[in-house]
Amino acid sequence: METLLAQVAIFVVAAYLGFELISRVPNMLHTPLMSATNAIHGIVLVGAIIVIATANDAFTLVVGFIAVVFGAMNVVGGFWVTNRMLGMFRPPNPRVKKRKG
Amino acid sequence: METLLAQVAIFVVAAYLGFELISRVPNMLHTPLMSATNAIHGIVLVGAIIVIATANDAFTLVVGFIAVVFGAMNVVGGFWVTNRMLGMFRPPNPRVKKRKG
Amino acid sequence: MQVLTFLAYLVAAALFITGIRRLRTPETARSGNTIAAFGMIIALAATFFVIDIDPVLGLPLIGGGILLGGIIGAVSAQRVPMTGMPQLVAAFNGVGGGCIALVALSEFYQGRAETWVASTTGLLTIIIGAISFSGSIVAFCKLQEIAFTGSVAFPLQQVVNALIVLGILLLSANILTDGALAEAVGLPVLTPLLSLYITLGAALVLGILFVIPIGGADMPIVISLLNAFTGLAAALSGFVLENYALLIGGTLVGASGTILTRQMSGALGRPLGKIIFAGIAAAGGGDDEDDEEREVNDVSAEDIGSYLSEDSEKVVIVPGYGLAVAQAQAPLFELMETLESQGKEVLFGIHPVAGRMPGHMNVLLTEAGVPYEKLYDLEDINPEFEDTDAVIIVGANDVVNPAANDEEKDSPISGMPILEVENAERVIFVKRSLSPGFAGVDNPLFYDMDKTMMYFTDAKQGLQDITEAVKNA
Amino acid sequence: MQVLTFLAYLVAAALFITGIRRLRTPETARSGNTIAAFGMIIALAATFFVIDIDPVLGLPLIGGGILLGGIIGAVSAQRVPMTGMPQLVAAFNGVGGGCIALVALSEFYQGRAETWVASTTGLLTIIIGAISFSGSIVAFCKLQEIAFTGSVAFPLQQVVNALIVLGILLLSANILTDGALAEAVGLPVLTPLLSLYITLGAALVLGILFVIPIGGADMPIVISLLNAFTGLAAALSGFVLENYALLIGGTLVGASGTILTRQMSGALGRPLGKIIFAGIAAAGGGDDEDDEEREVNDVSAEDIGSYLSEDSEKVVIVPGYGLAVAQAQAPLFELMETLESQGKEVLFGIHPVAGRMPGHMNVLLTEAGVPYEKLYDLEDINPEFEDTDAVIIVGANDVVNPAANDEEKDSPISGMPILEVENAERVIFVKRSLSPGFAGVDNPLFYDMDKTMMYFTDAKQGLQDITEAVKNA
Ligand SMILES: NC(=O)c1ccc[n+]([C@@H]2O[C@H](COP(=O)([O-])OP(=O)(O)OC[C@H]3O[C@@H](n4cnc5c(N)ncnc54)[C@H](OP(=O)(O)O)[C@@H]3O)[C@@H](O)[C@H]2O)c1
Ligand SMILES: NC(=O)c1ccc[n+]([C@@H]2O[C@H](COP(=O)([O-])OP(=O)(O)OC[C@H]3O[C@@H](n4cnc5c(N)ncnc54)[C@H](OP(=O)(O)O)[C@@H]3O)[C@@H](O)[C@H]2O)c1
Repeated sequence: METLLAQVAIFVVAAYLGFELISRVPNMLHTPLMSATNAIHGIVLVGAIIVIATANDAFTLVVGFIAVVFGAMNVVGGFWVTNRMLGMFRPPNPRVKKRKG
Repeated sequence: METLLAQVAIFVVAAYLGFELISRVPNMLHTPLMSATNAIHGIVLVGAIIVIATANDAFTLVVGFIAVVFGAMNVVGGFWVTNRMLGMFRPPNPRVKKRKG
Repeated sequence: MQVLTFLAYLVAAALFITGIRRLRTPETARSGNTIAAFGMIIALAATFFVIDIDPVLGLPLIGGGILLGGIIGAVSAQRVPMTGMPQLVAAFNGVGGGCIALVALSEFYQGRAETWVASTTGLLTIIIGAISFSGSIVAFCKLQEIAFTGSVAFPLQQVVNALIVLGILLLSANILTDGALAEAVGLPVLTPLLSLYITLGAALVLGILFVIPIGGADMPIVISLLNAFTGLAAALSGFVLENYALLIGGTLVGASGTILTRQMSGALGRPLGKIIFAGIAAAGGGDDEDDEEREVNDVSAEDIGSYLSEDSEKVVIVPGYGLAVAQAQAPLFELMETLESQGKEVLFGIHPVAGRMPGHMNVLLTEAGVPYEKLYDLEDINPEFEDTDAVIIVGANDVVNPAANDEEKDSPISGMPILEVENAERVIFVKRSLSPGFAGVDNPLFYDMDKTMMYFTDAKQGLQDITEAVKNA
Repeated sequence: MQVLTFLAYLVAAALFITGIRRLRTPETARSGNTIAAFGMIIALAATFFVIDIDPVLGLPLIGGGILLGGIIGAVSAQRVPMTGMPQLVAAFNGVGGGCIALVALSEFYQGRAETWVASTTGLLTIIIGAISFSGSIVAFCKLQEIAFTGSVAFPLQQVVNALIVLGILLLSANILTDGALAEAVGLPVLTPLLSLYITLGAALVLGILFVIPIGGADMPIVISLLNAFTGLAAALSGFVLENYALLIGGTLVGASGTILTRQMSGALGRPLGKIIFAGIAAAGGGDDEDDEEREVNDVSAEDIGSYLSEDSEKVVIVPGYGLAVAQAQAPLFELMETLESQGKEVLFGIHPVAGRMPGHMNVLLTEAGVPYEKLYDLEDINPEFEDTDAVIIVGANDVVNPAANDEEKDSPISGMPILEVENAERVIFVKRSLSPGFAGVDNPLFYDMDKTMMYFTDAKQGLQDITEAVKNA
């Protein structure tokens, strides 16, 4: 019970943190942001691995295997494509953006 | 033990959140910020109250009493003076600040 | 040992946070992504230290699964054209949701969801994960134009949805009461596990029905919303598995999806509920042609070329959805270079919802070679129009439509903040016809004979012709 | 019940967060403070629900203590002049630290610090809280000029400090081993509890010795650092008491103090370590007068008045520490009004470390009536100087000293970002003499006969005279 309450507290604080973090990402980077956060929820791959490791019947093994494949797709593909996108965001020449606001 | 670990996690996430929050407060408001956060750590008054409530000897009662006085000073004075300061920050006439940056 | 794994997961979470922090500037963004990926590796490595894997069956299954999934993911990530980004994100989001649902399912199947907390959150995880899975797959099919294109509606849709939700609630109650509910109403055949499978199926159907009536152009919002769902489901499974990397990471993703969804519907000037539930209503509307043949200032590439070359110093380019459809980024880049070689100042005005998903236009243009410091967003470009000689609007309409500011009329884009191109000296539209954009609202600027030049053509060909004309002028 | 209290504390923490969020703009800041105070009330109310208070002894003690402390706090908060803010913050920070230390002390005394986690964090809380208490009180005395003014040094200070730290470490080890250490070295009289009291005393002495060598002008940094300490101690006691409002609130305060300390030492261009440990070294230095009688453009109030009135359109005022000392905010406001009534544009350039604590100058000027949208910070004012006709620098030197940018010389302000007043048409100094400011670095601008006007006077009287002169010009 106490752990659960602590987890709820983590959830609340992390939610606030998430809002602060995301609201500072400029519109220009919203597509990479979406695909990077998308990759982050692939962390559930950890859970899928544990499913296989603790499985003791064929059904669970099959479910676990599909879950691992899905999770790995999500993680690897997500970070990969984000990296590809952000690779394009290098300024060809080191100019500094000046605006009059 | 598990609760402790969860608390460590809360501490870490809250520290990140704190840095995000504070770094967005403009210099103009740093004095009120300092006195407001100062008031917030007066939340330890809660602990001081519990000390008196669970005390069973004179020494603890005395220690608890001093702690309660200190804590109450911190909380009441801190929020009060912050409120007083911020009360001055009202624009006398609703002009919008325009800058050329 | 337990402390070490805990620390590893906490470090992973901290790296996710640091990674997202670095997404604030284009300079640091790429390293941020790398840092987050590094956090993922730490979390995975820590997991391998705490579990006992059966070397005969478990190890090959895990290794093979990661390899298979990883290869599929990497290959599609490497091959996808930048215009196909929305469907790729949808697909990855879908498999992520599926993974979460399956993990929670096996928790139940193995009887590890014992406490009420574990069973409730587990059940919620299955339902949300399944909706996210099937919804994302439908979104993928729509965007890839495999199936369900346009807004697919059928009668009594709302009623059907409500019935499914009711069914899920009843079945959930049965699961959480360990089958007592079914027995009480004389249906002992409905065991908790069977109820679980039916719930899973119902959630999958619900995800499909939720997305099919929504039109393709609104898919980005749907994907972002489903992204928030998946993040939430991941956070929930963090509760069950007592894994802080999952809990914190999932929450961050949930917050991210929520904010992006909100910002998008804000930039569209429409509340979220209207977007989702208006899908069906909107399907009927479409193009109500009320043609009264109004006159426009129809020009040729040569006219534009000579105006740009001779009479303008500062040019702003506003790209829209049509640019992406026509794949005209490269010709646009060439036009920019040509203009700059003639000493003109060229800027780009990027509306938050220009393109097919938020920020997408920036990715497309940087891919074509436009330096990102030329990409100005709404607030930064609007003050620039005043001393701009020519605005070239390529395949866009809604994002520059002054009708959005018309307080008298109540149109789908009312209240949406727009790029105020009408403040510039001259406005040049490059599009195929007078047809309005996604929102179906006619643009009064089209008919401004003094200010506006209309060049009717496909964006790709048109931009090439304009570039030629500028060179020859 | 447990869940309800938990939720109440969590809501309190959320309100603290929301409150700090709203400190981002002057418009929302006041409501933010109210929200945070409301969170405090919720936390206190929740506490009363979970404890059993002895109505004879406990209730009056608690009620009386809160009343007494509250009244002292409220009265001093209401009475303090805005220039006395630094010492008030120091005092409140001190009592907060003391409260934390006492709470942790009684945990030990009542034998509730049983696990190693509880005893370690409890001990740490006592030490940090005590340092924060005595250090803040010394800072208060310095600022209020009750005692320890200037930099108080004594021989072998560093050695003494090191010995005290060593003693605290040994005693702590004894406490955590439950007296085994003392017994092993044949000192059984040193019981854990006795060791605890000695530790407390040693920490108090350490706090005093830490702060007394640091000069009054560096006190804001010390206060901010001690604020971070107190926040950390509060967070630690949140661990022991398993109270999430304390844990989260304390962490936020700790982060706040850390950031402000870092920003201040950044704005001063000096690393934190140098500020703290250079206290002793700096004490010797002081004013090394190397007077070679250089010529300056010494002017009268009338000269300034006629220049302002006749030859300037845009005036920037740069207030510094001397303005606060001279209590000249009201005359400054009057000068602003007079200039504005003559159609001039008047702005204020506020350096981050102008005044006696960060952001303090803003509070002082808004109190005097200056609307906050006229207060420009470093980055915003620097581009304004180019078309400024006159900069009036009142009681400031370091923050406008171009010597900070001189890469050849290594002065205490080297690298500190300054207000680039030398870009303006004319620079007017209002101060009592040619003496440099806190950093003791001479200002080359003083001797610029063409650009600079020096008006030697007390800030208050001088500003009044200038206002008169402007009116009569
Ligand atoms: N980005 C997002 O995240 C997002 C999300 C949800 C909804 N939306 C919606 O998408 C719309 C985006 O606005 P927008 O101004 O970029 O686009 P728009 O208003 O939908 O206009 C697109 C224009 O492109 C033209 N076009 C299409 N194919 C073309 C081609 N091959 N060559 C030249 N022109 C072509 C079309 O006109 P012709 O047929 O005459 O050529 C059309 O007027 C907004 O209404 C927004 O609400 C965006
Ligand atoms: N704000 C903070 O948070 C903070 C923290 C730590 C350190 N500091 C330090 O404080 C300094 C602040 O710089 P600053 O430019 O504001 O001040 P400053 O450089 O210390 O100069 C203050 C000037 O005020 C003049 N002055 C004193 N009393 C006066 C009176 N009654 N009437 C008129 N003038 C008077 C003094 O000159 P005369 O004697 O000739 O009149 C002196 O030159 C910086 O060096 C900074 O490092 C600030």
